[in-house]
Amino acid sequence: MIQSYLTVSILLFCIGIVGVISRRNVFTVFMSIELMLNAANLAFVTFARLHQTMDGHVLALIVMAVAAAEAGLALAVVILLHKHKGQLDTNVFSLLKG
Amino acid sequence: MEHNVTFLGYIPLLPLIGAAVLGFLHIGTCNRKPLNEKLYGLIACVGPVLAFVLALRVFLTLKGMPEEARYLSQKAFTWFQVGELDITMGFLADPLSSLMLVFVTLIGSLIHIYSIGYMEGDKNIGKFFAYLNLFVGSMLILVLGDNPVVMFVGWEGVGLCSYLLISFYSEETNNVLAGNKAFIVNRIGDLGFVLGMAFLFWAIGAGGFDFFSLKANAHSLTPGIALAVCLLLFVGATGKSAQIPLYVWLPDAMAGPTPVSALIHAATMVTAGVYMVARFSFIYAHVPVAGEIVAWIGILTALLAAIFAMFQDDIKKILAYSTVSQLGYMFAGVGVAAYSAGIFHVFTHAFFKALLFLGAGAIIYAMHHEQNIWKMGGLKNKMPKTYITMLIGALALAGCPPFAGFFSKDEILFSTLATGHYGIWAIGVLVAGMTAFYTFRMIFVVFHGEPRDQEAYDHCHEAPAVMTVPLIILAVGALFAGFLNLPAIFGGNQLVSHWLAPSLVEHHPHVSIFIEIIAIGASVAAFVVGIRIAYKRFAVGAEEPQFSGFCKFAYHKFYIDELYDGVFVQPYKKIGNAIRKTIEPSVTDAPVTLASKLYMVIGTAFKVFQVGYVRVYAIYMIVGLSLMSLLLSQSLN
Amino acid sequence: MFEHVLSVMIFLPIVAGLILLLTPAGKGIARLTGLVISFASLILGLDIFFKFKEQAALQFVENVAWIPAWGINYHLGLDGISLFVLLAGAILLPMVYILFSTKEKGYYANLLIVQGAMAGALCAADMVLFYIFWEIMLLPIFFMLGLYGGENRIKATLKITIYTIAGSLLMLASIIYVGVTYHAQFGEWNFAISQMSQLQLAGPVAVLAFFGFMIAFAIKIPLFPFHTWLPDAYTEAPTATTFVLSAIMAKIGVYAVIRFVVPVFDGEFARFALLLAYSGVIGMMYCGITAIAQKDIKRMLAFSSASHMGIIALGVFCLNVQALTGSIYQIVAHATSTGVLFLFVGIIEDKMKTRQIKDLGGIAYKAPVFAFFFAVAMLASVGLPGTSGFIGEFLIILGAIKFNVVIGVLAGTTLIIGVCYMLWMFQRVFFEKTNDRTEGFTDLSIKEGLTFLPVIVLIVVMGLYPQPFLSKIEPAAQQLIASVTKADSMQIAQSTHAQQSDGHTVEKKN
Amino acid sequence: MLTDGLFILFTVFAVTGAAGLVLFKHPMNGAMSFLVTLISLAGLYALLSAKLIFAIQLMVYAGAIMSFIIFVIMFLNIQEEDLPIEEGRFKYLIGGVIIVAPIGLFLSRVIKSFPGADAIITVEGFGEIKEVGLLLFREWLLRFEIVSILLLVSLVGAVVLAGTRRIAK
Repeated sequence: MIQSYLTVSILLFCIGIVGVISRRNVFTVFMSIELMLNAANLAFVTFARLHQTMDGHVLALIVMAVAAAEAGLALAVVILLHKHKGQLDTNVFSLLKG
Repeated sequence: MEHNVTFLGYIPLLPLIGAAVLGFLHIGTCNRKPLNEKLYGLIACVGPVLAFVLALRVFLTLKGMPEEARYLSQKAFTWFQVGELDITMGFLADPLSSLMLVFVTLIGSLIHIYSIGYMEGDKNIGKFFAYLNLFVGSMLILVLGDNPVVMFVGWEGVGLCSYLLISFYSEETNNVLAGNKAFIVNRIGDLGFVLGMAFLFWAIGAGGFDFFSLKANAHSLTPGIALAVCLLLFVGATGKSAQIPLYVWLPDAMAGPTPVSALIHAATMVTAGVYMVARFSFIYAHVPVAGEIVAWIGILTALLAAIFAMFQDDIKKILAYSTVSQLGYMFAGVGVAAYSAGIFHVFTHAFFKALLFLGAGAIIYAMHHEQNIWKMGGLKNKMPKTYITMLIGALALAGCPPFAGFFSKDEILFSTLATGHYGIWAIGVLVAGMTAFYTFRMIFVVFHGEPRDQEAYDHCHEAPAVMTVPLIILAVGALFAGFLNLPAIFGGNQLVSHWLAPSLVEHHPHVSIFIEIIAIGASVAAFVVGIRIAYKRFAVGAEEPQFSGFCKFAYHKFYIDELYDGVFVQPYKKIGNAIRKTIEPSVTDAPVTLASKLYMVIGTAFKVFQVGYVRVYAIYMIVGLSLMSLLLSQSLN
Repeated sequence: MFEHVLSVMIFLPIVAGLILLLTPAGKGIARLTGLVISFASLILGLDIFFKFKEQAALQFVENVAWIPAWGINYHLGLDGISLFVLLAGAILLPMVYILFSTKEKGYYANLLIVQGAMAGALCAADMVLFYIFWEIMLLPIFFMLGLYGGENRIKATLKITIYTIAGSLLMLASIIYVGVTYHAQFGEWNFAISQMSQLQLAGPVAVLAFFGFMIAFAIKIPLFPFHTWLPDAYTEAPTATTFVLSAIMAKIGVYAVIRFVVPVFDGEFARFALLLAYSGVIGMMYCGITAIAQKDIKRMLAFSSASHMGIIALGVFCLNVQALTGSIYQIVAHATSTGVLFLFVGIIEDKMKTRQIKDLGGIAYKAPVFAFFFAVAMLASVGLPGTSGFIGEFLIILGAIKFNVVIGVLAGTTLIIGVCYMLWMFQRVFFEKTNDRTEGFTDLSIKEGLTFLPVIVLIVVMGLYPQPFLSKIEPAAQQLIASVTKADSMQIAQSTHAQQSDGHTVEKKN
Repeated sequence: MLTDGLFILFTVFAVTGAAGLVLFKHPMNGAMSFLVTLISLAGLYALLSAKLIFAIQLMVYAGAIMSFIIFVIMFLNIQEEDLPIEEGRFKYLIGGVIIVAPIGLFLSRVIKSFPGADAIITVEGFGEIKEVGLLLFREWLLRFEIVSILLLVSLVGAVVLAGTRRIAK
């Protein structure tokens, strides 16, 4: 049972990674990250069940709070970038180029 | 008799104190109100004169001692002592050094007095006298040193003074260059001296490094080391005493004031090399080969310098080359182990050469710093005292009996003949003729004939008494000094040789009186021939000749200065410049430059990965994670 | 007086320097602080000198456990070798504060820190402690060079940084190797230098560690071919920094070779002595020849300094007591003569706003006192008898002849090479005719004259009466040589049947 | 058996929704598809007896955060032509899958070492609000407070970033 839940978690996580690295749409990338966070949450809750402690639940809560904070900031950034460039393509933003 | 005395140290110390006092006075006042010149002259004379008095005391004390125990010594303090090396600041007066002592202080004092007149009106007179006093002090340390290292202090000290005095008129670049040349060439010789000392020390120095201990241990030197020591020390002597190949600095050294040329570059400092070889006679006596080399280099220098002297037209240069030539004689003498003959020639030469230089100085002074003999002429009427004294000096130099130079030079030539060095003797006789020729060429051109520059002639006048009195004293010396060592054939008993005998290791060969007569006859003949040619060519109305062929070659001193410049000086500078311009920036800097280049290359290589897309960075990360996973899966089983 | 005198000498300047840096003190206060503290150090240094006994052992020892788990101690002590380097610094540094009165606060503060760190490096008797002071010593140099240097200061700073850091890391690795080996052989951690001589070091790693130390110190000295940072750094650095670098810090490199490499790696040292000696003597000749072509006085003096350092280092490599004693004596002699020469050049630069030789001339007529002092220092630097330079050079040449005749003869050429560039420079700067620029040269003021006078007097006194100094150096030198020759003879005994052709072992004549 | 059935159901929905998120071109469609995943995950939490998390997942994640995202997407009024041109989207996706596959395989192999049996709940009130709350405010208090500061910071950050123009005026 635990293995099945963890497998689901891995599956979602990997899909999240694929989304992050192969898509160029800012929103899709952002939501893929959220997906990875959720996969992690699922793992936390599963382990909480395995170990019979509720620390995993608390961690999941904290992750959600962080996700909320991240969503707030990230969307602000997206709005800003959209205002500047009028684009949602991650390839437009290459300020880190060496 | 007590050997340890306490007054030896004062002999060099007095002039040194004089130098310090003069130096401080000069530095303190030269850019403000200068002090009275006479005051400087007075202070300057105190040191050498007192030293002369002390030197006489030393001489007399030694004379009162039994012949075999004639020495005085003073160990002032331990100078430095490291391991087996133990150097005492000590002074030694034995017959050899006492003889040097007396004439150095005597001639030094006379030249100080003369300089009061000669340097009149020079605003740097204080500096001049300070240097001159410093020189006398250093020379006395050289003479009195009881071990080679103390001797070396004086040795270098006189070199320094020589440098300072040659470049005395330092506003002229050439004068300073001449001073540099003298110091650097002397330093090359000093390297030989230092190395010689080092070899000597490691061979026999552990038993004490003063001359007494060295003399006692000299027998344990191996021939190879002894030869090396002799030759290295002789390199030092060639530097100081202007022998082949290091003679080039002495003619240039005439850039200094004339009293300096007389004192340092004729009478005292340049003879230090001869003194040193005589001092180390206990080693040279063991290695005849070294003596041969010394003698041959000496006589060849004598020949070369005599050739140059015949074609010079600067009065001081003529005398300078003549000095080199006479020094060559002295080395020929000490080379054939006739140390007392060499030292005796040092002694007489000091008188007549100082006399000639001072006479030349008086002429230059009278002619307003004109040194070209072809601008002079007929001066004997205007400057009779100078003429007479210089004539005495010239006769002594040329080897006219019974003047001083005749006896000493003859003694050397006789020794070469007696020891079987016929080649050296033949060259020596030839050089004697040439000496007579160039000396009287100078005398005739300067004093006889018609004035060549009427205006200068009219303004010319006899030098003041302060200059002529030393000339007269020296002339007396040049006349009679020779009798001190009158050989047996003339009824004398060789006072000087006997006096010096305890200090030297020499053997007087017994030869027939016939050989002695040959030697004397040849010398006299050479003198007569030389003076006759000079009289014919230059006595009346000679004009400045134009040289060609060999004469031109000799007039340009065989281009040896140019050769040295081209072979040593210029390449040295070129190497330095090459290093500065190419090797430093491109070769030795290479490690640093390469290190920075390497970082740049690596950086540029990694720059390719910095595309700037966050997604690509994520891909890098994931690829890395993926590879790690692959790796870890291997180990999971 | 009191037993922690060395700690006071180390930390008084460091703490004062740090306080100056951290507080908004003005220039004047900074200079005054520096002056007072450097004078205090001088008095302490003289006190130490007079109380110092003529023995080989460490004196004024302080030993407190610092990191016991690793056997690292706060261990200080002085012997005849370090005493003189310490003393040279204590005597020379107050001059800087007197002469240069208008510099920034950081200039004085950094100078104080470097003074304390140098004292620390000299007194440290524990390798790790030494390493720490060694590194601290470099920091203020970087700042002073980078902040207050000349036009190309950044390049020079970068160069010195790359070089010294590379050297330091090699040394750290070697220190760790030595510590680990000690642990392996004796079962406890210890970094005290006095214990290290018991180590039996052999094999390729020991050789590597030996070269780790040697390269670190060769960079600092600097030995040919590690000298390339020197001309740039010496030329670009402000006068006081050049002064500190040339007069004291370079000497700490030689001192470190004597203190660390010789006792610990006695076998390796004896094996490679000939190679190192060649490096020293070639460096001497190379830098001497390069010096003659320089157009900038300071750069010329930089090469001259490198040239002399080559001969000083040679003295250490010759493995006999004359050369080693001469080397240590020459350290002090060279510190006074070259240090003062750099200060003189600083004065010329301040007054004339140029260091180019061709722009100068005839200074001797305008400033006789200055010219006289300069001449004395210059003559000491070329080793004229009667000045301090002669004793050291003579002893080194004497020792070098014993060590190896070729080396000895080559070392002797320093007599010639030195005068060539010095006299030529002296001629062009002090003699010849004055020009518009030097026409306005003013002589030393009374204050400056009095500042230099003690050092000039010291130069002459050290030349005429060196025995009080030598007798303090000699016991330590004897002890070191005894330890090396013992190792050497052991090595020879081992290699009698194995290999006779090990040409690096010392050629002995006695 | 009911739980197994529900598990399979939720899993299928969750994975399909996630795949939809990655595959849909328009972010709006992706967001809707992601919403499905979130709700399915809530179901999975419920199956794991995490009652509080179940509730919060539904309310905060699926409710608040997702509606916020959708609101922003709609606010920007994204047209078809505003979207980035992703010609080789599927090629990239396949490449991504290939890169990620080793990670997944590795993790799944790790999982195999965990006990496969159903973990029976022995703790009283496992996953209840009260128990989780007690844990949160006793042992995790400090970290909880730090998270609150984080939220505050992000709030300020968002205002500063997105509201620049208005403040400038």
